[in-house]
Amino acid sequence: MADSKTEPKTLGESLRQQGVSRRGFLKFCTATASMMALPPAMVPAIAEALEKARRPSVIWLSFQECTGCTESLTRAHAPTIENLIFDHISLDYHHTLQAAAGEGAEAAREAAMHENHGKYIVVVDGSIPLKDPGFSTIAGISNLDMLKETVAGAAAVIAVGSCAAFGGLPHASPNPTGAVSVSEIIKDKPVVNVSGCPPIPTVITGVLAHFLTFGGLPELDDLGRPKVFYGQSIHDRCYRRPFYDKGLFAETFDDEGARKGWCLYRMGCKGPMTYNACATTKWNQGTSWPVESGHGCLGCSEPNFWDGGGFYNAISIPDGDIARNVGLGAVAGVAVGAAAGMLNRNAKADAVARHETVTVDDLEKTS
Amino acid sequence: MSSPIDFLLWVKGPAFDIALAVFVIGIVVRLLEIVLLGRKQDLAEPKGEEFGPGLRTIVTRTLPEAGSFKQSPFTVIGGYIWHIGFLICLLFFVPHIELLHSVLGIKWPGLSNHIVDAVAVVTMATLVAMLIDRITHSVKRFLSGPEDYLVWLAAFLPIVTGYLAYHRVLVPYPLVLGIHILSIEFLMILFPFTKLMHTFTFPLARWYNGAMAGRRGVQS
Amino acid sequence: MQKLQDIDIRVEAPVDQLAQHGNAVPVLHEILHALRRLGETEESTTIDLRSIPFGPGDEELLLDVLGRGEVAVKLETLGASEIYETAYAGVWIVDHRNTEGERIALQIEITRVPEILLTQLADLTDSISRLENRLRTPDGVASQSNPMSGRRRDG
Amino acid sequence: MSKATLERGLNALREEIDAPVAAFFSSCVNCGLCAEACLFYTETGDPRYTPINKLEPLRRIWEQEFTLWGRIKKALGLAQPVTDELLQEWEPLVYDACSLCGRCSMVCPVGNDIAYMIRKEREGFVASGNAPEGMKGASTRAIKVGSPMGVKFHAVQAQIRHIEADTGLEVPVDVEGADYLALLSSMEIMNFPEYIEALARIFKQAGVSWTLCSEAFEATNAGIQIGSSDIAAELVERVVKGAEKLKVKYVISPECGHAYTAIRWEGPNLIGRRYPFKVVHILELLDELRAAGRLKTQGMDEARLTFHDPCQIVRKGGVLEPPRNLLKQVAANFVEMSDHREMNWCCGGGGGVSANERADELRLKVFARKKSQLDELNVDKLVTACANCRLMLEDGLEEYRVELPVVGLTEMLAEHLVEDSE
Repeated sequence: MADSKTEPKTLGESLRQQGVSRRGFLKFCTATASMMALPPAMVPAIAEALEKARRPSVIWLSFQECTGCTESLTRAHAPTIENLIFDHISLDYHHTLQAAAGEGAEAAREAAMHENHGKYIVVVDGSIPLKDPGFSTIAGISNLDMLKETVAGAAAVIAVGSCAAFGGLPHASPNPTGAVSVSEIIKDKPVVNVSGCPPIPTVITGVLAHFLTFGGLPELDDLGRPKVFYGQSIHDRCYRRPFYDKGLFAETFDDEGARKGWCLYRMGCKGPMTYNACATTKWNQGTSWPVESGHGCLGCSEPNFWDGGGFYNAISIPDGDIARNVGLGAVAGVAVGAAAGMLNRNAKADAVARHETVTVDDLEKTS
Repeated sequence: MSSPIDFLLWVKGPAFDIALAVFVIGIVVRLLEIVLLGRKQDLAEPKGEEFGPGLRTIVTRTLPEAGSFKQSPFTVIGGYIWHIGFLICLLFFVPHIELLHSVLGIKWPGLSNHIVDAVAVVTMATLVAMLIDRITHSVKRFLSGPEDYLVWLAAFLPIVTGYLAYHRVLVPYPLVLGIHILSIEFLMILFPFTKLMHTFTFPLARWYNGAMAGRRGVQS
Repeated sequence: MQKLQDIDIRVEAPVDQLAQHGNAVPVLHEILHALRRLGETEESTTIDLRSIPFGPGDEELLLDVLGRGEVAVKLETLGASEIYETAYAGVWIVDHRNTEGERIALQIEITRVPEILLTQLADLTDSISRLENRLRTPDGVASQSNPMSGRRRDG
Repeated sequence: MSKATLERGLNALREEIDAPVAAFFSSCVNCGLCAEACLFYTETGDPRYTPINKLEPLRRIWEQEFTLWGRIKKALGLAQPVTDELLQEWEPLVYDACSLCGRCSMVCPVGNDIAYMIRKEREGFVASGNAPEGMKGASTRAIKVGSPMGVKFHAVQAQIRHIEADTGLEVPVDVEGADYLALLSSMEIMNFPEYIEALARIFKQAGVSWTLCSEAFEATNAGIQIGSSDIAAELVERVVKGAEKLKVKYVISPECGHAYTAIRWEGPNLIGRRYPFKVVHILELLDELRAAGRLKTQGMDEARLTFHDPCQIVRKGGVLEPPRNLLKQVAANFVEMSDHREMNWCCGGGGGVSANERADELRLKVFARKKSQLDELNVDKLVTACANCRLMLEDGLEEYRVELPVVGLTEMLAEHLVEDSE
């Protein structure tokens, strides 16, 4: 953990102190721009901003989560450019990563909140149970209380992962813990949702980099996600899209279409309704991503993806058991139809019974 | 939370179940209402068969009578184009095949999306032309009531929204896909209560027509 | 049981057949337009390949088509970067890696010389002051140590 | 004495709803194609004459009382009721502007038999007192006098005497055990007695055992036209009784369209039982005789001529080929009209229109259709097989100042008959 007691330096100073040349700094800025999905022409502006950027204090809160988001971010190995960003934030509290435990850890959190009041960033992973505060507590403090207390003095909140952003798996039907997302609780602070299960690591760091670079939050979509990463759907950026347009689909995992790398729509790919950067950023240092490895997108960065129908059902298929419902409907229809039919037959029989023979003497109307 | 995804899930979930229930129950009720009314036994000595000519009329009425075609080529051709176009979009767009496969357990080859896309454009244009014709043609305008225009809308919306969804024109996609499915649910719910029912009753009507004529020795 | 690295990884089709996703071609067209602009107005263009949705083989095809030209430069700062001119003069590949050798940016620059190769003003100022310092110290010139090694950062 | 009331009319409409009616109304999409098949529309351009529109009162009863959804709408006050005003407004559409020709039923893309429903709808109009005066009069005369034109049997006898005197042939009357009972239409008796003579000559040559019946000579049925099954049944019953009394094997429907529909198709259903005899149309019988070589003719009519298909006999009766077969035997230059057989155009006077003076003007206007059909052909003679059509054709041609002789087919055959031995 960085020492928050010393006067925070700017990023430029810090790098120079470590012997990084200006050329190295430019390389860093180029990589940062690329990571933030900003055009290369922005590099000079980024360089200027990062030069003066100061280390913000970050408090990371983990609630009902699986630590997958932290895993995604830190991964297993050594320094990357993302870690360089991390070196230049002051991660003052993260109960998975920090050395301190128990009261010491909580004291660090309170100290960071106190010293950086109004300026620190709160990163949250995991959803918050509302049904019973006892479902998830840290140091005896319920998730809800800790969130409210910690966010009160924050500049902004970054909800990392689909649990924090939208409720995620804990929120999946029947949602036994009454799990909710951060944005359902925090209404008076800017909340950025970095969804995904887990989110792409560079997207997490990209948002932090943006805060670091521009001192504010990036432009968000309707779901509170940064548009630069979530502005386009998987489908729109998918290299297999031409196969979709041509009507060439894989139908099983081992058919010709699968081998030829055709579109996975029919195998339940949720790419058309999923907004994320996987198709361009890819995973594991650009090695591959789900569709490239032959499996459809699960739609993990969208709300309620867990309840959005089977992973292997095409998007066009409604969720209910259609065949069964049609059967039930037909039975009900036969019952109601038979009743209606009887009603009609009675009406007609009644009319026939009331028939008065028409003779030529009653062709004129009653006057 | 009410995000486009929630809307889509609602449309694909409870809303679809409701629409499907109304659709299935409604159609079965309507068909039973018709069939159970029955018809009197015909005591006149028949000159021909009922069954065969009835079946034949079901088929032959698919082709227009020569005079009608000459008098109203637009109604006939327009009717063909949009019905066939609608069916192509419904039955040969791969996502639809996937849906039907999940219900029927059978599937068939789909068409390239570019072809379906072109068909959808032609279908929409034809429907618009047919609406204009309905508004301007003296007989059609005279006959048409609110229901006719409602039914037109119900047939038009799924194609337009499907077109928008395919082209991902309204963002976000879950919203436009949800609207597309909703428009189909609208169509399904209207079905039993409107003349959309002709989809299911026309074989009955044609059969009765053909059978009654067939009995008199005429192929209608 | 087999070890992971024992699993035979087969490429089922040669590169030119793999690249059936067609995303390299538009980039090549973009490069052509950028080259024309460079020739006419001296305007440089940078294409960030991270934002291009490449399928398997696309990137390989693109780099294969561009080939390698006369100049190749190795940059050693915050990890090794390779910068080389392709067989098409004026088209440069800038391949940034971190200290682990993982790619952190891959860009195509259509320019005379990529900006990052030019000596930066700050580094120039730094050079002047360091050389001045060294010359001011009597035994500085004779010292074995390379001052650059002190500037390297590992970690 | 009872009177026609709206309630009786509505009740009559309810009685008429059956599965075909429900299927037809469920299927209509207001495409308007039936309009183009109806000469009342094509010759006037008045959209009110669109066939399906003529069924609005019946459609409302079906929707409001025979569909679940319609019942709900009605309960919620969302339905437009069938009122006496509505029936009054629709009466001219149903009686003056529909000849029950059934051409619309042939073109409807969803297969609606519109004529079938108009026939049913008229039941409600009669029972509610909304029938045209001319047809009320014809019905009353048919029931009370025995013929819609007020013809009594002594008029027939007078014609018989005339024929017997002219030709020396016998016209059998009330011969028990004869094979065939020939019926006549009033129009033949009054306007075209040649038909009776033709029958006598042909049957004599062919050796057909036949008779007329003094108590059941009238084939027309005003009840069918006005649309009252009760009245129609009474008229059919007369024929059936006469035929049963004389123990004939066959009843011959004459050259009259609706008479064939009445006695052949509706009759058994009207009286609720099957006949102990068969009904044949005169053209069917003649064609049978021709096929058996019993109808010997000589010479060919060289005139360029065409045949007007009477709707009820051809399209609605299934007598399609006999007139052609018979014509080929005596006509050298027979040409078909542009729309013929089951797609023929009506003369404009069927379905009781001819008995409805109020409709005369409209009927003559829509005759333009037949005239244009004839204009295309440039014929010298027009043959038909329905006395009513014949009268309407003559009337129409006169109105349009066209000189064209109209003859009955039976009569034409008789002219070419080989007289065996005088």
